[in-house]
Formats: sequence, structure tokens, C-alpha cells
Amino acid sequence: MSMTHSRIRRLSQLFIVGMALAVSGCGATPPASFRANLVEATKQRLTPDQEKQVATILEAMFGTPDRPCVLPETGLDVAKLRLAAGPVRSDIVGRKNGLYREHCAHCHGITGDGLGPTAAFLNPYPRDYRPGVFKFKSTERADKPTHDDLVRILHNGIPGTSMPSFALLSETQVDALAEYVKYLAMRGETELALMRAFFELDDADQGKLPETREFLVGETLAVVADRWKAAADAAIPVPQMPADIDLAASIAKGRELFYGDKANCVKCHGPTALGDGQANDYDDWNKPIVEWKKELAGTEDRAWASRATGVLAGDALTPRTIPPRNLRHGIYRGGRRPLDLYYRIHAGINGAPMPAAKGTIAPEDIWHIVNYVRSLPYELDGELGVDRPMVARDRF
Amino acid sequence: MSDHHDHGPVTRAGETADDALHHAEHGGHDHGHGGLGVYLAVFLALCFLTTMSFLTFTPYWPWRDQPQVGWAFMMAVSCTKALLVVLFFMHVIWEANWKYVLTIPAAMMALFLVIMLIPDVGMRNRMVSQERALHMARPSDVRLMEEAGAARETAAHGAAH
Amino acid sequence: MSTATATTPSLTHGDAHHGGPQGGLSHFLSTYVFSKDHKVIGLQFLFSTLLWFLVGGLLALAVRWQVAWPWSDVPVLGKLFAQQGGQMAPEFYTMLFTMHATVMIFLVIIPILAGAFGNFLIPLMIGADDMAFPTLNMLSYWFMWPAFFAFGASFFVEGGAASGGWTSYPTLSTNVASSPSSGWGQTLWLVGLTFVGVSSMLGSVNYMTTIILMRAPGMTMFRLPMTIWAMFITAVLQAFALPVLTAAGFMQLFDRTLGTGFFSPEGNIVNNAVPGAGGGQPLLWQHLFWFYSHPAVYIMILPAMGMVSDILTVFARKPLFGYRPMVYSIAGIAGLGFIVWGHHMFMSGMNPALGITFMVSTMMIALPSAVKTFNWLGTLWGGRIEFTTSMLFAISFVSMFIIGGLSGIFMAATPVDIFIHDTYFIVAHFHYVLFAGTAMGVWAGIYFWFPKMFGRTMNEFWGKVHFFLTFIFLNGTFFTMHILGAVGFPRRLADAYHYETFHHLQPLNAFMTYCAIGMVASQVIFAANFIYSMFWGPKAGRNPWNANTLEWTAPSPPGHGNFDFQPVVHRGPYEYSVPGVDKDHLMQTDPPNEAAARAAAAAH
Amino acid sequence: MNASAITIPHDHGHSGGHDDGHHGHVHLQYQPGLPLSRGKLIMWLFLSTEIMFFAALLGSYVVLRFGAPVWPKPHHVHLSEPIGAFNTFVLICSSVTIVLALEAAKASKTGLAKFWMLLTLLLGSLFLGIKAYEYQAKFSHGIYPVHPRGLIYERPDLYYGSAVRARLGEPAIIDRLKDLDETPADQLTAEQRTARTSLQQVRKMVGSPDQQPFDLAVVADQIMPLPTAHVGGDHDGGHNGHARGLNDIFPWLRLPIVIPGGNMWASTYFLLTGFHAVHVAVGLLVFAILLGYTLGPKNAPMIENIGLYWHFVDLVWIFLFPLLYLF
Amino acid sequence: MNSRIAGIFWALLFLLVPILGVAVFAVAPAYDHWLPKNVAAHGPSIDGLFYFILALTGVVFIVTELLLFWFMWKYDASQARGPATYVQGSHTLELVWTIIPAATLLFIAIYQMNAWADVKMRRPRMSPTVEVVARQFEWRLRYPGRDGTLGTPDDLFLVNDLHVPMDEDVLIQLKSMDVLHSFFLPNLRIKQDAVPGMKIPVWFKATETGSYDIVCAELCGWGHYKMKGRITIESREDFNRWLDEQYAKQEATQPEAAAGAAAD
Repeated sequence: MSMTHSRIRRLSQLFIVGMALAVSGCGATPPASFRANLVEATKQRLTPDQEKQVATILEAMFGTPDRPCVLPETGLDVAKLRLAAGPVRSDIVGRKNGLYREHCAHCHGITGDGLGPTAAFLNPYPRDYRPGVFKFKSTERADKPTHDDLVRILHNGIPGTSMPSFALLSETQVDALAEYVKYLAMRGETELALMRAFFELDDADQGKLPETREFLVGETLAVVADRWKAAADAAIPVPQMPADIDLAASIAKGRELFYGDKANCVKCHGPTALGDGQANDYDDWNKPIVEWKKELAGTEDRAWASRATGVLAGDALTPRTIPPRNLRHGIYRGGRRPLDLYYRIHAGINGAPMPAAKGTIAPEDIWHIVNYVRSLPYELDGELGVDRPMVARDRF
Repeated sequence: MSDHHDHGPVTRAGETADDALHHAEHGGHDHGHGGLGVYLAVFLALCFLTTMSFLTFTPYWPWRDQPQVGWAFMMAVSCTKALLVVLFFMHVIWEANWKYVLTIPAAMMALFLVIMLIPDVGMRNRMVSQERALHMARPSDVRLMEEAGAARETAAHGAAH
Repeated sequence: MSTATATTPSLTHGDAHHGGPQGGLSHFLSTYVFSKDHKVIGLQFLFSTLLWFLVGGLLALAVRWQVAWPWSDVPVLGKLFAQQGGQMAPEFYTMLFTMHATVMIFLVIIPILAGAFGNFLIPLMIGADDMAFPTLNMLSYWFMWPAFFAFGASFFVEGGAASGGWTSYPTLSTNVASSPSSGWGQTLWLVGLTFVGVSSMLGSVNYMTTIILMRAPGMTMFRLPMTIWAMFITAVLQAFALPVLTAAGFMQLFDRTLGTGFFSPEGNIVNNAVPGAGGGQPLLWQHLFWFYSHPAVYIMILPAMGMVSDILTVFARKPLFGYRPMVYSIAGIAGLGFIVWGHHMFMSGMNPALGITFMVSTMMIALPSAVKTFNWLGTLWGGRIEFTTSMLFAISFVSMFIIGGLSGIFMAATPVDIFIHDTYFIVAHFHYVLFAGTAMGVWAGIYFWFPKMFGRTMNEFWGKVHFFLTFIFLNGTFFTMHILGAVGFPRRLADAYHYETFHHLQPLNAFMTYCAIGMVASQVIFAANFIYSMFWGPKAGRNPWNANTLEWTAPSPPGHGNFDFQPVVHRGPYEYSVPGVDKDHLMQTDPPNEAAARAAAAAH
Repeated sequence: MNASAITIPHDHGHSGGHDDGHHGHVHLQYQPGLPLSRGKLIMWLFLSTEIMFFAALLGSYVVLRFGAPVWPKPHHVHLSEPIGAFNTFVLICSSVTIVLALEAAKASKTGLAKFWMLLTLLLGSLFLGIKAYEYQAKFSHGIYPVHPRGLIYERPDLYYGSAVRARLGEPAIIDRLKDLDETPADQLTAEQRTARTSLQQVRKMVGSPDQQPFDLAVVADQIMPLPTAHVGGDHDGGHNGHARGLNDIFPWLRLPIVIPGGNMWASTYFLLTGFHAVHVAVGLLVFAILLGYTLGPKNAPMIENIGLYWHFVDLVWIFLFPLLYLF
Repeated sequence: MNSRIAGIFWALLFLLVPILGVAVFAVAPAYDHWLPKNVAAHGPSIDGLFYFILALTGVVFIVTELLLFWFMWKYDASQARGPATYVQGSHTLELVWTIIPAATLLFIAIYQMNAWADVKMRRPRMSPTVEVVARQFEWRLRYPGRDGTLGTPDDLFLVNDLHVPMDEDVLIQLKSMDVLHSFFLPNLRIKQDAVPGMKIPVWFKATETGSYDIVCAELCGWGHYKMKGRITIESREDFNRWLDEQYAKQEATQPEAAAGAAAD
């Protein structure tokens, strides 16, 4: 039966081609590497040579994701970093290496640029460590977080975001991860500093950075590292909660402040405290991108604009506005301790539009606001209220 | 689908199967069914029944405060209508016994599916979570809105008089 | 509708004498691509599904790799999978097992049984020249292509293919914000599912019509071979169960795209978004889904059971033990299959009282399966067993189905299910049924009907090597899964070893992965044998196995219209070794034989 | 049990090895298991699958509806029973006409058959037209499920108040509101003047920090009141009791509305009627194709089969009508 | 190849199935590849049922597989002692192997109902000990605090680290915030899906102190594998002490040093 046969011949050819296609695509995977901060490099109009120089310097100072190294100026502990870095391995006694890549890289990216495989999907986006800005901490707004702050975040997670709790990791592991986060942040900040340094070069440098220890460590790395070291001494002073006023009165006072002109929480958090006030603001790291995009749309230099747009599409996430918190959910990102809320109100949230009340509002008033905010989820009876039996089935 | 079909007619594929089966089908009762009269009667019955079920919606329906009575009545009416359509318009009343084989299992399975959904989905309010209750419509909300509506109407009436 | 009953031979007449260059492209298209000939459509199904089988197998290997050695670089296909320094991203892993199951179930098992074997065998085995509606039949194949395209394309859309598990439970699947691959991938998945559904529906009504109306003279319902009975009941299952899934699929699609809320409750905060509207209930999807997908489990095995019954009798040279009980038990499985779907939901938050109802009916469905197993054993008893490749696969189907059936009882026992639900115990169970069962049945069928499909026989030696390796490796892979299940090792975890309870299970998993690699590798033998034999295998006559059923009276491969004579059936399909008859088989078309009639009367 | 009673020419040509095909085409004979034509059987089987399809949809509706704590009354969602009843009547008529078309075709009255067929087509189109009109009425009130949701809110709670405020705060709306505020009173109708006052009230209410659910119920009532008039039966019933809200008077406002249970209602209503309408449309398409044929006895089976389908569509509506409109 | 040898080979291959099958199950417990240690009061009834079914199915498995082997061995065509037995079936045998399994299965069905009811239907009359809210990808816990009522300002919030008292009924209120999860306690023989929009009671009585895994057993997204929790069973005194400690931590108004002193 030629009919069936020639048909079969054709089909079998298809089959073979299909199999060949399926088996192709073989190949070894390249070792993990840090990604350059292309957004900044493009913004500073770095040449490929200059980008390469920055990469070389950074590798000399910080090593690679599989094999990190640090200069003593950073104050980082290499042993801890080794535990966190590298590919995921667990040895025969169950000790794990590659903690960062197991637990963090998926969202925060291997470089700590907040561009992991899942990043674009998350809401809010994972933190980009490279600017060295952290939100939830016990230090003043502009300061770096302490090591304990990072450990605390790792331990509790950040409710209301995709950051989960790592409470079940051992202390050593959490400690190593916090150290590695600092390492990535310092690396990112140094990179930024190096890239920005090209701006100040004069003709004698021939477009290259001076590769002296004095410049590389003294003017870039050490500046960054010192601010991290200073964090330990920058803790916010917390006065005692006023004891002379009962809770109800404190809440009432807090409410007054909440809607008042001075604290003006209502402006963003809204008269309902649902976070439905002004909601069209951006994070500190998204705002420049929004503005840059606007600028690029208007620029004459089309080639430059198209290159920059390409970089933004690949290396920056589409900016999202940051909505003010819905205070009626009872979800507090930076922690639910009264202390945490005090920090948030006192110092504001670094990177976010939440301003610092320090200086404008007296410490005891901050405590009143804290009490009011903590009472909000329970304010309206029947909202998130008491766990009552469900209404009987009844319709009309 | 059992042995009693063994002696069924044998057709030749040369002629169209439909033609051949036309004889098989109608051989016994050549155009004995249907007819304008029957269809008109069924049509009138259907119209009457539609009006009947519509009755529950009018003020003349005596069981206003017991919606279940109305529902049962309407379902009964619907089933009767469905039965009429199936029996006469779809000619099932004139068909052989295969009609049971085809229709009854489907009807049973359909019913069974719905019945099995009831304990879980139909009675789901027993185990509702707080987060959901927070956002779910509640009878009390309807009451609130009715009160608001009543207040408006009273005001409107007051203004009118 | 009646136009579709055309039986004109001209359109697809590919006869050697009429061959030649007639009509060029349109002739080629109508003969090989848009053919209405059930055999060509069957082969189209066969080749498509075998290709997808390869895809599904590779997906499975990737899954196994991650389970055995989490986060280590994936070899060979590493470049495709690598996301972060060579390791497989967990969402990629969830996508892999989702698509493995989807491909295997919807694009391999169901279409290879109902589509390939159903199409090829039904008209041949009942003595018809084609399906009742050849055009509809062609459409049922071409409706698979949008599904092929949708499932295939979903791998390349943003976020990747569906990753909500093949069960696609809401709200993971309905809420776009809940999973990175829950964007276009999941939508395409639903679209693909709908097309598979349409294809199956078209196929099933066609099969039923064909089997009811187009049997050869004398072919009563109780003279049908088991294969046809199984196909018939499978078609009934598909016709009644599938529309429910289609409806549910549409509802989920609307939940995703139009903002309806059938499966999402109010106040659900997914990925920190604002609480969504809703009013729906996630359990509703599970009910509707399993209302189809439990019967689908039987859709995935009944035809294999039928084929195995036929093959066992041929190579045991013995009538099927208890033909009517076999038919009744298939019907029983189908009937009970509709009222047991809740056993997939024992832990789902379903009303526990409802659980008891479903548990009892589930226990009862083991009964017809047991009857079938004993009847197969009864068929072998006292036979003259010929160990052909096909027979070996058929026997191993019985052997493996026993394991798959027995492990089902654990799950049916609700308290035990509390512990083993969603663990590797269930993975072992359904792979024993679907791979060690159905796939073995499919291979038995391919080796058995290959001569009828292509006019040549497959190489027996390499067939046996293929069988041996597959048999060894599949047990190595899947039997050990029971043990994992006994520890409570959950399925679908990208990395379970950070749990103290499961930390020590890695070596066993590695062993299973080695076996899985071996299992997939052994299929190369099959592929080579298949392709080689198609062209260069020894020519087969009309009836190479001395079997009884009608297809063996037709030429190999049958021409257009299948039969070159009018088949008239005089007896059941299993008249082997009839005492007083000079040959050991009596074909269904052989003229009436007095000795046979006497023997038959005595046997009853 | 013995089929050999039927005389058929025997042609046992299976001499093994003779595999290169055959020239003549054997016209095979069959032994049908049911006294039905293939077309009719497959249509009935297809209808069985359709039964299950609609069983799933209707079943979901039933459990969702009766499991819901609150379900809107037909008038809350602008559902009109008389229109539904009329549509039922239209479908019943079309069922009769198709049967008459079949009878005419069987009796070889091709012209008459064509007339009835055309009438069926027209009635079906009328049904769809009325359906479209009804949909339009829903859409114009903002009742539809659209991401993230339509205008419908389930409860007059803080979230609702917040949504109203957000809508009132949109730049385009602010401009229109300003225009409205500045419009001299004599350019407005009495109704619009009253509405303007209550709109100002609403704006004040949703902006205040002291809003309570009860105030928000008043807000919801101002924006789109839930008709309550026909409950007692003391009013004249139906639309006459329908108070007009802000959204009716100023359609450009499109403020969020509160219909308890409205989201799920909209989901199920559009799902059920939508799939029914799709079936109607398919039927119409086939009617249109059939009109091109001579509708004589030869094509009567075709008419009968499509008629079966059409009656089934009618059947579904027979259940949909009371379930959606009257329950 | 000698076909008799081939027959023997294939028969022996199938003989391996029951032999190795039993061997695997026999050896596994020795390597700790077996049911994890049970610490729940209701556990023995579940484990007992498991062993009972294992024994029952084991016997059926061995018998049927051996029969299969025996038939392959004995009825090999190459031995060709006359034609195959011509038998269409046997009503008696059919009846036997229908009724015996039916009775057995029915027995299992009825036998297990009590165990099922204990775990899923006979809920202890008490207010919830703790609320577990599953979320992508962690277990958020809420203890009712001192007033014993959930949903009041003194609730205690924790993540992943569940503590329960020993030898007492523990009632967990299980919820999900986003997608389906499944609350799986291997050592306590507990598994229950957490369904969005539903509040599902889960109860048990732990009989031994110790720390065990909480596993998510229902696919909940890309991070499903990492949804790990820990349940610690401790005595009432330890449990209370732990609660006070956590509560003090949650209400801290001063960093570190003041952690011990709870506010108000």
C-alpha cells in the first residue's frame, strides 16, 4: 500500500527531525557571575572599555559569586560570606553552602540587584541592594541598618510583601546571609561610586580610572564601608512610652494627630486609613527611572534614547507606584512591635515617601500615634474584629 | 444495545444510510405522529405554563412570604414544559426504547453532580473565614441599605404632601 | 449532517494502481494531511502522540533531576533550564511537572488510546469501511492541533507554561498574581484543554455512533472484541464527563480574563494585592474538575485493558475467561467511575461526611478491577502461552496493574489517605496505573497491530530487549516511590531535603532518577525498531498472529474501505483452541462449524 | 442469534500475502443496533454531552446562588421579568415554527417549509436582539464583571466609601463636578438640582473621617438606590417604583455602586445567558445555511436534527428563565 | 534461542516482581525509610489501618503475582502438551472472586470510619488554641493571647514556629490568605488543605515532646518547597512560659535591654 507507506515516510522524517531538535540545545552552563549595573553605566554614558575596567576593579575587590573575597576595610567576615556564596551544596553532615543562592537569589538576583527570575512578578519588587538603601531599621533615616536589623528582617520576614520568614534557619546561617547582603550592598555602592567617578575625570586620565589603592579603597570602598560601620552607633533614641495617660486617651490623642495638620498621616493613609490617600508617588529608586524615561521620550538623540530604553527594559523593572499602607489590615511590614512603629514614624521610611516625624512631632506624641495605629484594625466592630460565629444562612 | 437488536435491518452503504434508516424508522407508523393539532396544543400549553410561572412574580401569587413554595412551583412548571418540548417537539414520545438509554443516564448524572455540590459549595457559609466575611455581602448590609432607601422615600413623601 | 456519511472512495484512494501524480498538492493534502480515512487519522494520532510522548518523557527527566539533585546544574538540556548560575529555578520546576502531567495525560495517553487505537481499530474490528462521520473524525484530529500549538507555545510566552499543576487548582491558577507562570501560560493551558475537549467530544460521539450503527452483519454487541467494548465505554465516559470540565475550564478562563469570580472567594489577598472581589469557592473547581478527571482516569486505562484482553487471548490461544463478566466489569467501572470523584478531595476541606460517601463508593470500584484481574489470570491458566513482545507487555500490564490497583486501596482508606495524600505514594500509584499499566498496554498494542498498520512486523528480538529494559527500569523508578510515600515525602517539592523528616531520602531519589534515565534511554531502542520496521521489517500477511478478530481478515495494511469482501460474523472473538476443530483458532468470519458450535454449547 | 439467516454474498478473499490492495470497492453492509439514522443518533449523543455541559453551568449557578448569604433581587440588577417572559414566548414560538418546517418538508411543501424556517430564523434573531437589549441595560448601570471588578461593591463599607472618593477625585470628574457646581440653577431640571445637592452631600460624607457603614448606605442609596417598591406589592410594581440615583441622573459620574451579591450575580448571569446565546447564534447560523437548500423530504432528516438541537436550546432557556428571572 | 529457556527467563523475570516487591517493603523500615515516628494520640489507629491494608494487599499481591508466574512457567507454549484448555469462564469462580473482595472491601470501608471521624468529624468543643494562616510561602500563626479570644488587640503573632502543649486537645483554626496550601504534620498524621475563604478546624492531641516539621503538601506556587514550618510540642508549663516570652517580645517598646519588661 503505497498510500500508507509514503505518508509514513513523511511522518517518520518529521519524527526524526523532532527528536533531533529535542536533543539539541545541549551545552554546559557558564559559571555564575555578577551583572554590571547597566542602568547606571548607561546613564553615565560609560564606554565598553570603561565598563570593563569597572568590572575588573570590582572583581579584584569583591571576587565572584562563587568565590567572594573582601578587603579588610569592609569589615566583612569572609568565612561567613563563603557559607552564603557559591552554588548550593550540602555536604554529608548536612551543612549547607550556597545559602544565598538557595534562599535569596531567586528574587534578589545573584548580584543583589533585585532582578532575580521571579522579581518582575513580585509585588512589591524585591529590594535592590546596590544603592545600599534599606527600609526597616532601628537607625535614623539616612543611616545604614545595623547587622541586627538585617537579621531581624530575615528572621521575621516582611509581612505584606513576598519576603518570607527564615526563622527556621540556624543562627549561623541567618548571620551569614545578613553578612552577604551587606557584602552585595557594599559591592553595589562601590560600583555606583566607581561609575560616577568617571564623571569627574579630566583629560589626563584618558577616560580611565586611576587604579591606585588610594583612590580605589580610600575614595570609594572605604567611604561606603565606613557608613556601614557607623550604623551600629546610629540607633534611634527611644523614650519610654508615656505612662501617665491611659490607653484610650492615648488613642484619642493619636487619632487627633493622625488627622491633624502637623502629622498629617491622613494625607497619604487616607481618611479611612485604608491607604487610599495620595497613592501616585514612587520609591526613591523608581522615581529617577520614571523621570529618565520621560527625559528619553523627549530627547533629540534617538540612538542614545533607544539604547537607554533597551537597557531599561532589560535591567530595570517597570516602575510601580508605592501605595501607602492600609492600616486596617493589621499588617506591619517593619514589624508589629510598638517599638517598630515608633521607629517608622520617627525616622520615616528610607527610600519611600513616608517622611520622618523627628523634629516635627514630640516623642510622646509619636507614642500616641503608635497606639492609635495599633488600635485601627480593631476600631470598627465587625471588621477584622472578634472571631464570631458566622452569620446564619439567610437571604431575602 | 442488547441481543434483541440482532435481527435489526441490514443496510447497504451504497444508498445513504439516512435513506435506508428512514424506512426503518418510520416503517411501523408511517407519519402517524405529529400533526398541526398536537403541536398547537403543546404550544398553547407551553404559553399557559409560562404564564403560570410568571404568576409567582405578580401580586396575585398567594405565597409571597414563602419563596420556597414559589420555587418548587416554578421548577415543577419548568419540568412540565421541558417534558412537553422533549416529548412532542423532539418526537421522543413516538420513539423506541432507546430514548431511555440516552436520556435517563444523562439526567441522572446531571442531578447527581448538582446534589454532590451542595454539601460543599451550597453550604459553604458554615466555615467562612474572617477575611472573607469582612468583604462578603451580608443580610445586615441589605437591611442598612433598605433603611436608607426607606428614609429617602419617607422624605420624598413628606415633600410631596 | 447526512452529507458526512459519504463513502465515496475517490477522495482518498491511494491505491498503487491509482497512485501517480494526480492532483498535486491538493491530492497530497487530502490523502496525507486532511485525510478522512480512519486509518490515516489513527496513524496521525499515533505519530503526534509519540512525539509528545518524547517531550513528556524529557520533561519527566528534568523533574527527576531536580528531585534527586536539587539546585545542581542540569546536564544536556542545561542551557534551556539554567536560570541562575546553572541551577533550575523552582518555578521552572513547577512548570516542568505541570506540563509533564498535562502533556502525558492530554496529549499522549488519552489521544493515543482513543485517538490512535480507537480510530485505527474500531471500524476494522467491527467490519466497517470507516467511521460513521469521516469528516468529523478528521476534525477531531485537527482540533488537537490548536491544543498542540497552545501547549507548545505556552513554553515560550512570558513567565513560561502553566505551573499550577495539571489539576490547575484555583486560586493559584485563576489569580494571575499568584504565580509567575500564571500569566499567558495558564490561559493557553485552558485554551488547549478546551480544544482537547472538543476533539475528544467529536471523537467520542463518532465512535459511539459507529459502534452502534456500523457493525458487520452478525456482529452483535456481545460478539464485540473487548477492545471495542472498552472503546465504546470510554467514549461514553468522555461524552458525559468531558463537557463538565469544558464548562469549568470556561469558568476558570473567565475568572482569569473577564474578572468573574466563580472560584475566588472575597477578601483573598494574593501577592499583596488589594483584596479581590469574588463570591466564589475554590472547591467548586475541584468538584467540577474531578467530575471529569476521575472518569478520565478510566478513559486512560479502559482501552488498554481491552487491548490487553485481546492480546492475552491471542497469545494464550485460549478464549477470554468470562467474557460477559469482563464486559460488565468495564461497564461497572464506568458507572462507578462517575460517583467516586470526591476521593481526590478527601483532604481538600470537603465536607467530611461527604468523604465517607465517596470512600465507600471508591472501595466498591476496586471490585470490578479485581474481577478483571482474576479473569486475566483465568485466561492465562491452561493456555499455551507464546512469549512474543506484545504478549510480554500484555502480561506485564496485568502484573503492574495489580500493584497499581492494590496501592489504590491505601488511598481509598480515608484515614490512611490523611498521611499519604499528595505524597509519592500517590505518584507511585498513578504511575503504576498509567505508565506501568496504560503505557505497557499501548506498547503491547503497537507491537501487536503494527503489522496491520504498516504491513510489516517489528523486530521481536529488539522488542524484547526494549521490554526487558523498560520493565526493569520502570519498577526501579516507581516501586521505590511507595517507600518515599510511606515516609510522607510530598510530591511537587523542588527541594524536600531541607526538611529533617525527608533529609535522608536523597540517595533513594537519586537511584530512582538513574532508573528513570535508563527507562527513557531504552525507548531509543523502541524508536529505532519502530522506524526501521516501518520500512524494512519483514512483510506480514493478513493474519500474522493467527488471531480471530475482523481486522485480521483485511489486507495488511488495509486499503481504502478496509475490507475487500463483505465480512459476516458467525461467532465471538475468542474461539481459540476449540476442541474438534483442526486449527487452533476460528476467525469470526469463518463459516459456521458444527464442532465449534457443540464446543461452545458445552462450555456455557 | 445467528446472523447467517441473512443472505449475503460471501467473498472470503483473505489469502495471506495478497496485500497490494484491491480495485473494486466493496459496499459493506451493516447491522445497526438502533433504529436510528446516523445523523439523528449522533445528534442525540451530542445533545447528551450538551446536557452535561449545561448541568455543570446550571449546577454551579444553583450552588453558588443558594450558598451565597445574599443574592440580589431581580430588580436590584435591573432584570425585567416581563421581558424575560416575552423572550420565553419567542423561543417557544420558534420551537413550533421549526417543527412546522419539518412537517412541511416531509410533506414536500418546500415553499411552506422555507417560510417556517425563515420565521424560525427571525424569531431566533429577535430573541438575541432582546437579549442584547437586556445586556445593554446591565452595562449602562455598570453591572458587569470586569477586572478587577465592575462598578459593583458588595457592601457599603469603608472600601466602598474609599472607592467613591477615589472616583470623585479623578481629574476628569473633578472638572465635570466644577462645571456642574458652576452651572446656574435655572439651566438644570428640578431633578438635577436635587441631585446636585445630594451629590454635594455625598462628596462631604465620603471625605469625612467619621464615615460609618450607615452613612455609606445612604451614600450608596443616593448613587444607585436598590428598588424596594414592589416588595410589599402595594405599589404598582416593576419599574415605576424605581427611584433614580446619581448615576442615572449624571451618567458620566459612573460612581461605584453597591449591590450585595451583585458580583457573583453578574458572573453567573452573563455566563449562563452568554453560553445560551452562543448556542442560539450557532442555531441561527445553521438555519441560514439550511435556507439555501431545497427543504423537501430528502433534507427532512437534516431539518429534524437541527430541530432537535434547537429544541434543546429552547429547553435550556425554559430552565434559565425561572432560575434567573423569577427565583 | 531455545524457546523453553526463553519461557523460563520471562517467567522468572515476573517472579522477581513479588520477591523484590516484598523485599523492598521488608528492608525499608530498617533504613528508616518508613512511617516517621508518630506522636499523635490518633496516630496508632491510622498506622494500624495502614499496616492492616498493607498485610491484606500484600497477601493478594503475592498470591496473584505468584499465580501469574506459575501460569507463565507452566503453560509455556514451547512445552506444548496438547492444545490449550477450551474454557469460556466459570460462574462459580466469578462469584467467588466477586463476593470475597466485595466483602473485604466493605469491611475495610466500615472498619475505617471511626478513625476518619476521630480526625475529621468529632471536633473537640473548645475555642481555637491557635490560628494558622497559610500564605505564599510561610505559615503565619496567631495565638489568642490572654483573653483566649482571637481577633482582639492582645493576639500574639508569629511566623513558622508553632508551639503546642502536650497531652491536651489542640484545636487549630486553619485559613489561607491567598491560594491553596496544605497543613501537613507528618509526625502527627495530620493533613488538611487550607482553602482561601474557609476556616477549617484541625485538631489533635500530641503525646510526646519534641520538634517536628510542618510541610506544605498542596502546590502553592513557585516557592512551595520552601514553605517549611516547625511544630514544637512541649509541656503546659514550658508552653505558657514560651507564650509569655513571645508576648513580651511582641509588645516591646524598648530595644534589646527592655525586652523582658512587657508594656502595659
